[in-house]
Amino acid sequence: MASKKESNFVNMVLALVMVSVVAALALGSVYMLTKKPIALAQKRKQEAAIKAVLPAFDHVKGVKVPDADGNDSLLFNVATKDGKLVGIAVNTYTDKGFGGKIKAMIGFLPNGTIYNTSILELKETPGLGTKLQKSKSDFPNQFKGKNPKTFQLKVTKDGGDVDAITAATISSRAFCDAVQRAYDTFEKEKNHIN
Amino acid sequence: MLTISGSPHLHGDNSTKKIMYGVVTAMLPAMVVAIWYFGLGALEIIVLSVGFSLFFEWLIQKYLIKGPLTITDGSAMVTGILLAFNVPSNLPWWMIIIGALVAIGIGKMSFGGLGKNIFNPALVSRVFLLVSFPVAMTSWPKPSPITKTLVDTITGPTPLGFVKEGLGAGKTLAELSQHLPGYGQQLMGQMGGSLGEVSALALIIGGIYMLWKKIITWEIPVSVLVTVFVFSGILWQIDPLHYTNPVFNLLTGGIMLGAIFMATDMVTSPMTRGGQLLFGFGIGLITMLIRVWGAYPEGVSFAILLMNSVVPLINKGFKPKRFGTVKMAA
Amino acid sequence: MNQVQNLTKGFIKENPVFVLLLGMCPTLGTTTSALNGLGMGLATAFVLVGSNVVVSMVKNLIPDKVRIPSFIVIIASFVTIVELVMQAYVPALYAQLGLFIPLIVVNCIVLGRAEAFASKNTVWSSAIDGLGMGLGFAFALTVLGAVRELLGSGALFGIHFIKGDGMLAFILAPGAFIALGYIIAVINRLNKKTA
Amino acid sequence: MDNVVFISMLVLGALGLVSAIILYFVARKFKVFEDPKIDEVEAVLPNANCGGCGYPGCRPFAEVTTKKAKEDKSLDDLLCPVGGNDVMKMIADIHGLSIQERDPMIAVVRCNGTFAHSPEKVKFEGVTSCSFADALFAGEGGCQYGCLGLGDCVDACGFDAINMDAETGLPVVNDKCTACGACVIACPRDIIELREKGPKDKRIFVSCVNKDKGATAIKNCDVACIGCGKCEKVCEFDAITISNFLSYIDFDKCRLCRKCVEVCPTNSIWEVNFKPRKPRPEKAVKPKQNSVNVATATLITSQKIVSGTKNTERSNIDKSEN
Amino acid sequence: MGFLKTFVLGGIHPPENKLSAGKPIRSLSVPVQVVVPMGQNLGAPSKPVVKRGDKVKTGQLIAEAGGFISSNVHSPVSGTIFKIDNMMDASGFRRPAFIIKVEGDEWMDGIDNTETFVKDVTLSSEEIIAKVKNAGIVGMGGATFPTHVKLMVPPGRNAEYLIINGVECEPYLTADHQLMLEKGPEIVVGTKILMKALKVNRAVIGIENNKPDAIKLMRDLTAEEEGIVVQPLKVKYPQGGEKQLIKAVTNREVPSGKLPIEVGCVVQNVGTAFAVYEAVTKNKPLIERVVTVTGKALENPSNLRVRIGTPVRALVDEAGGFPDDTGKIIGGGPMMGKALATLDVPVVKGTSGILLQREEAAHRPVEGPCIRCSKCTQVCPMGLEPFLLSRLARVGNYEAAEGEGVMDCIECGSCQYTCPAKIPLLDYLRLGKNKVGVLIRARTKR
Amino acid sequence: MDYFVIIISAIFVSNIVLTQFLGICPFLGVSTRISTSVGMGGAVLFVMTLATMVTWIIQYYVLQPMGLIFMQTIVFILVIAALVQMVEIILKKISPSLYQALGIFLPLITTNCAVLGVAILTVQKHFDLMQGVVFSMATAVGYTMALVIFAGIREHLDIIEVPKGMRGIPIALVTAGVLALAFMGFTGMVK
Ligand SMILES: Cc1cc2nc3c(=O)[nH]c(=O)nc-3n(C[C@H](O)[C@H](O)[C@H](O)COP(=O)(O)O)c2cc1C
Ligand SMILES: Cc1cc2nc3c(=O)[nH]c(=O)nc-3n(C[C@H](O)[C@H](O)[C@H](O)COP(=O)(O)O)c2cc1C
Ligand SMILES: Cc1cc2nc3c(=O)[nH]c(=O)nc-3n(C[C@H](O)[C@H](O)[C@H](O)COP(=O)(O)O)c2cc1C
Ligand SMILES: Cc1cc2nc3c(=O)[nH]c(=O)nc-3n(C[C@H](O)[C@H](O)[C@H](O)CO)c2cc1C
Ligand code: SF4
Ligand code: SF4
Ligand code: SF4
Ligand code: SF4
Ligand code: FES
Repeated sequence: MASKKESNFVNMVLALVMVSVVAALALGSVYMLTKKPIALAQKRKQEAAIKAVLPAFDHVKGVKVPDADGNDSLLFNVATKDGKLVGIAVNTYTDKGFGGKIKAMIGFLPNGTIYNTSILELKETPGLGTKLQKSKSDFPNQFKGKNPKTFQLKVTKDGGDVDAITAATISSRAFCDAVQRAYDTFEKEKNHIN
Repeated sequence: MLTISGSPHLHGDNSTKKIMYGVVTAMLPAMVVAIWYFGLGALEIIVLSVGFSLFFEWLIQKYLIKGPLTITDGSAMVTGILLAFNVPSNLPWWMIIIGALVAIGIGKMSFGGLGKNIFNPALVSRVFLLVSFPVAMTSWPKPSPITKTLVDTITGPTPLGFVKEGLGAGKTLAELSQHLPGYGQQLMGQMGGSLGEVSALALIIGGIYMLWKKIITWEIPVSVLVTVFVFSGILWQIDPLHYTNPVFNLLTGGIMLGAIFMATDMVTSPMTRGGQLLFGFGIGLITMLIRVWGAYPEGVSFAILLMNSVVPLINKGFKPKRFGTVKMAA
Repeated sequence: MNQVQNLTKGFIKENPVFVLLLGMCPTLGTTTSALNGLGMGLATAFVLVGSNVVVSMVKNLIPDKVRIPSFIVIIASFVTIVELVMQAYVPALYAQLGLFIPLIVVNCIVLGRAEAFASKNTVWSSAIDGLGMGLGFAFALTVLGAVRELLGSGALFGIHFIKGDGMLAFILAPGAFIALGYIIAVINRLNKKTA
Repeated sequence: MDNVVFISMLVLGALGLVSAIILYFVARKFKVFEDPKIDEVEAVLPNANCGGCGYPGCRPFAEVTTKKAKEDKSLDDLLCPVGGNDVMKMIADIHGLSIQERDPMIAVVRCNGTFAHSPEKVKFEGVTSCSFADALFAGEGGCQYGCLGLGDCVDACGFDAINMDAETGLPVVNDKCTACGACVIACPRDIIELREKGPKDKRIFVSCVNKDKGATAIKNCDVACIGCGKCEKVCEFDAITISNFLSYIDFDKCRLCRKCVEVCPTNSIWEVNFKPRKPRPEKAVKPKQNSVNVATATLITSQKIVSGTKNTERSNIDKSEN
Repeated sequence: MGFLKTFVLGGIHPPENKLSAGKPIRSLSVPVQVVVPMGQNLGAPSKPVVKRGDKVKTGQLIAEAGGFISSNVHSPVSGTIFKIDNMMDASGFRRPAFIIKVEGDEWMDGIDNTETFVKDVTLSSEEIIAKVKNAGIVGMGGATFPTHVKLMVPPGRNAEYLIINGVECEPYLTADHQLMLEKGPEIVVGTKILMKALKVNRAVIGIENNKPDAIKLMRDLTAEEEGIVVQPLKVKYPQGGEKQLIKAVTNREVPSGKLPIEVGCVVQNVGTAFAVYEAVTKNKPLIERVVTVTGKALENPSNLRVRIGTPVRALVDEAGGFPDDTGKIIGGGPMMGKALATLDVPVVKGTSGILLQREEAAHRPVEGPCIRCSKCTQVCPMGLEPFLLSRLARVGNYEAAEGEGVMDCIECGSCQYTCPAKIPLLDYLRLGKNKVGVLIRARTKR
Repeated sequence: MDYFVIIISAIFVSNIVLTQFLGICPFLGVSTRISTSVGMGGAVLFVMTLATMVTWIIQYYVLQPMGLIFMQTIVFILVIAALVQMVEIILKKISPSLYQALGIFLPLITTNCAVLGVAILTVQKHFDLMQGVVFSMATAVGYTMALVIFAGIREHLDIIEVPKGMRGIPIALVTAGVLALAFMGFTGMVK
């Protein structure tokens, strides 16, 4: 076995620097290689989410708009088909979830009717709050085709029209809050778009 | 043949069995109330819980630990009854069996059985069930004396849950309080809740019995209740519209059950008076923190478990006063 | 030690999780389902093999005082590569595992093996060791994930056996500890019997 | 070369440089001198931390050896009994010294007061601790010197080398014994002694520590050494001395001739690991045969006591867990 | 009776069972042979001054103190030294003893063996101590500590109180009680002698409230005595423990690891006071004592005055014979006494009682797991945590046990008595004390 | 986010060990004695705070401007490793007893995911430097608290007879599980 290098100054510096440089070289290269696929994957994910909440479109444009309360901003994904507006997918959120922030995307048709919804991110309790997700329960389906103008975005307990998930009123309420935020902003901003 | 052993050659007549069956006796009033208000469902839960607690204890001792069998010492029975007291009376039967397994298996026998556990087994199980089956564990049947209805039980929230919900939805106490049971009802136990926790009166009777029999001492129950009373009293003074009054806080939820029967479990509470007072204070404080600011409407179980975990530390900090350690003023 | 033993010891006898008790955080944090556990396990295994090989190659060039920083840089490179690749090709899984992917760097087994094995052995046996340990780790995570998934949601690899949910506690933090505790108790017993 | 790759190399390289430099200077400034030999020695020690060497653990022993090697240039009165000569040699090699070889030792239990030989006269109730019982009373069999059978020695052993025989109520030592001496210290009655293992594990010793007069001793235990002196007389090598009515065989002088064994009227002298004697008719009828046999019927298994039959292979009564 | 004092920490109240209460003290006839052990005191054993075959008279010195903390031994009978040999003591160990064949009962000259009451003593402190020393008096309360050593107050310390221990808190035992009733005046004189020896002017006789007749009698007897008061005490075991008694009477706490003299107190048993009276006024050495022989199965529980060296069997015979279902013989009381291996052991200076337990009472109840009820802690008069100490001893963590104060344990057994789980706590504590003692000795040696 | 919320959240609601699963290995390894737990807690507090500060600076002044975010992991860990080694060397000199007590766990702070985890979380949560420091200190306090509570429990378990199979790590894990159950009571206190 070749003898080990001693811990003297030159050796230490040299070794660490060499290791770092080689590592950086490798990393940089992999980064360059995966840069495109990553971007692609992210784009695909975003598009998939939009596709899930809006009817068919061929072009999307992201617009940042101030929130209805004016203290935050939401991302509007304005979708058009053949240059004609098919709907807007609103990236919205709420802080009122059981486990904190819930991020969702709500697709509105130009008249304000909800086309579909999807959850982007949530920290709710598995088995309870996670039923907000389409794959886990029917809860989100009751929003389809409803226009918040007439559809009270509140759980029935609070006098609204939304049937809460059993034992997850808090999450249900929070989701309503997120939709409401999206709708309010949509109502306020829809005329400024395009 | 003569026997040789070290002194003392006399033994008192107190025994573990006596203590445990004393606790069972003390729980009888609350049991009667539970059956009175929640009917045979309550009885079924109690029987299942006790039966399976004993069964699992036997099973584990016999086949896993292979030690002496001690199911007759009464401690598993106490655990079983207290577990039953901590769940709604309409809990599906298989859940209570899981509960008994968790209480005895995880909460007690994993540590070696009676006297060795860190956490209160019944509460480990209750919290486990609450987290595992939140739906079943939070829908409480409305009590109706056994003479009235036996069949259709309507479910509804506990007073605490109702208040928390209401406050969360932006209502004030003035609006909510019309729908709450009166103090008399609260004392007797005519309200929603786990089957053994509803009647403060029955629990207090049990507590007095245990004090009289010297099974428990006053320090823990009193410090828990006083802390809750004072803490909620202060908040109530500040804003009576958003904080419930102290009497309401004492009579609803599991605080009586917890303070009298569960925090006092000698295995999982501190050994000295000072430690016990601190322990009780901690339970009261954490209970109120959770009730007021937490997501759960009720915090007694969590509070007791949390304080259980620091009991070893408390026992290190609070030692009895040793004879001859203080310089005396002649 | 022969190479076969080197490869298989990681499964039960010297299982990094069950016996050596290393890498507990990803073990507990990512095993909400069997699939997650497997994914995490494989990612770690890749890093283990890679770093073991490189460390054993350069072991004699590194002075003692900078041994740990150097090893860590090597490990971190592999982790970052995994990170980037997963982001690019399995973004969903990447999102699931979250913070724990970068944390492979600090997974005690990886550095542990680098220190304890690779820095003293040849490239070839280090590779085998890394593979064995890595697969053992993946195995452990899959087992734990399976147990938790089964108890917690009544499913295995996403296939539901019961309607509704299981005992949610097992999906949550407490269940992770408890399930692992009992699995280790069982493994201890098995090991004792065979020993 | 790509820009990003280049920058990353630059940044990481710089970082590596800075850390290395800082580390170097910190290391130099806060240097603690520790003889690397300590680590080396520790590495060859068994790491049983049993204290048999007389120091609190293996690391302290390593420190002591290193210090002694440096100052005295000798390791003579240091011994790790667990590692034995092999380990001591390795340690000596590390320091470039040589050592005296020492004969390997083993613990022997010098009492044969089994349930059969020293039947119980009173019943003891209380904690199973010899040191507690020793302070309380003389012993169930009435012998105040004999084994209490409560296993302090067993608990003290870190090598699983001593266990209680349920049938005799006496501890037996097996091959795992490293002569660390923990049981010797643990026994409140000084029954256990470290003796030379002997050539091919053969040894002869008096298995009794009773200092009572013969008449008194034999009342409580029928295999007691009664101090009759026959063994002393028969021994040609002056290996046997008798004091306080008790015979003791010096293992340095004993040549394993077995004469004493033959003459002892109470069979309190044991021979271990000897070939079976040639059958001698007169021996067979002598009651002594049976007393060793009965006494050691189970002991044989691990002490390899051979008396009359054959050199039984050690079928260790396993003190396995559970 | 006014305010009853007692100690503060812990304590229990086991059933008293004073079966032999009120039974007058009877003298047991001199046996045909006595066995007189050489070490009858705490401390060093004594050294023989006679040899085999010598003729001795009753009260003759046969062994003298073998060290500072040691005491003289006198022949309790007249006769011939038959043998000096190892003889079995109470715990079955063979220790050196004189075996004396009794021939008549001829007393040494100068000993006044009559019942005449001598009231006045004019000796000085030193003379008294010398007499006490010569008479071989040791504490009769059980610990058998040489009394003359206790009377020699170490320089720099100052005795303020003499406390006479008439507590007799052990269940069953009545020897001290009966002695107070029958020899009250003598005890008072003995107290005065002790006060003189210690140069104190205050003495307190502590008596538990379950002996109202003794309290009344002693009160009457001390009414005129300057400085002596009788203090009735609440019934609580182990009030007779000297630290507890001092606390009860004076509210002073003897610091941990220190002697009573630290707080200016000296405690003597009433039996000791009586022995001192006899030694000083009548030159009578300690050759006999009062022993309670009791037990539920005994026909006739008694208080007997016996010569040292009398076999226990003789006492039991006197009290009605040895019952068949006896499971345990206890030398002393049920809380602190030692179990005897046989009846064939002699009465020694420290034997305060012989208690026979029936077979069913002789065994320990089945031990269960500790339920951490803290009752043991509540009753420990020393403020210890027996459950913890016992666990530490069990797992062998003696250093920690030392830190938790195991050496302070006075072995009163209250904890074990009270434990609902029936854990042999005191066994473990003794084990712990044993091992910690070894540790401490090893430490001081270094 | 105000500091109070950060502190409560980091100590109780999202306790690093019991709910975030970070730093488990030393948590299990070091928590056998209260005294070592406190020592370890102190070491973690020190290293974690320092590391968070340094990595924060690197993140916002080096990596982000230069577009090297992908190198976050490697850079952070290098910095942490160097820091820990420095602490180790210094500690060995100034407090050998503490060094002895922490034994192999001091180098393992490097591989304590909690340290790297907190550094990354600080960036992920978009804390400013001061918040980051408060967050990391509170996290370390939460870590120490868990360690000390746990050490108390384990010292207690040491003197009782835990069944053979459960002795050691299994019972420690089960205890941690129940403790985590109890900590769920804090859920929702801080959103
Ligand atoms: C472990 C646990 C997790 C919970 N998670 C959620 C949740 O994610 N979302 C929710 O709305 N309620 C959750 N809850 C339930 C709430 O505490 C509360 O019981 C419920 O919101 C009250 O509502 P109900 O009127 O819907 O029954 C959870 C309860 C438990 C015990
Ligand atoms: C080593 C030792 C030295 C003692 N020295 C004195 C002393 O100098 N003066 C004294 O009054 N008592 C002394 N004592 C006696 C004790 O204070 C105590 O009275 C005696 O041990 C009997 O007490 P007990 O029956 O409560 O155990 C000594 C005791 C011991 C063990
Ligand atoms: C637990 C305990 C109980 C005792 N009970 C008595 C008692 O009841 N009466 C008594 O005279 N001595 C009792 N003693 C002995 C006293 O502590 C002390 O040794 C004695 O009173 C001193 O007097 P002496 O030297 O004259 O015997 C007891 C000791 C202990 C440790
Ligand atoms: C006053 C008292 C209260 C008790 N409370 C409980 C309890 O809350 N939960 C429980 O499982 N066991 C309880 N027990 C029973 C017993 O102590 C318990 O099973 C042990 O914790 C098991 O080791 C109690 C016992 C007593 C004497
Ligand atoms: S006489 Fe000898 S062999 Fe017999 S019990 Fe006593 S010491 Fe043991
Ligand atoms: S040899 Fe000694 S320690 Fe061993 S059992 Fe016998 S008396 Fe006890
Ligand atoms: S025996 Fe010792 S520990 Fe027990 S109560 Fe008495 S003094 Fe306390
Ligand atoms: S009295 Fe017994 S059961 Fe109670 S704490 Fe003490 S040892 Fe344990
Ligand atoms: S994996 Fe997190 S500390 Fe080991």
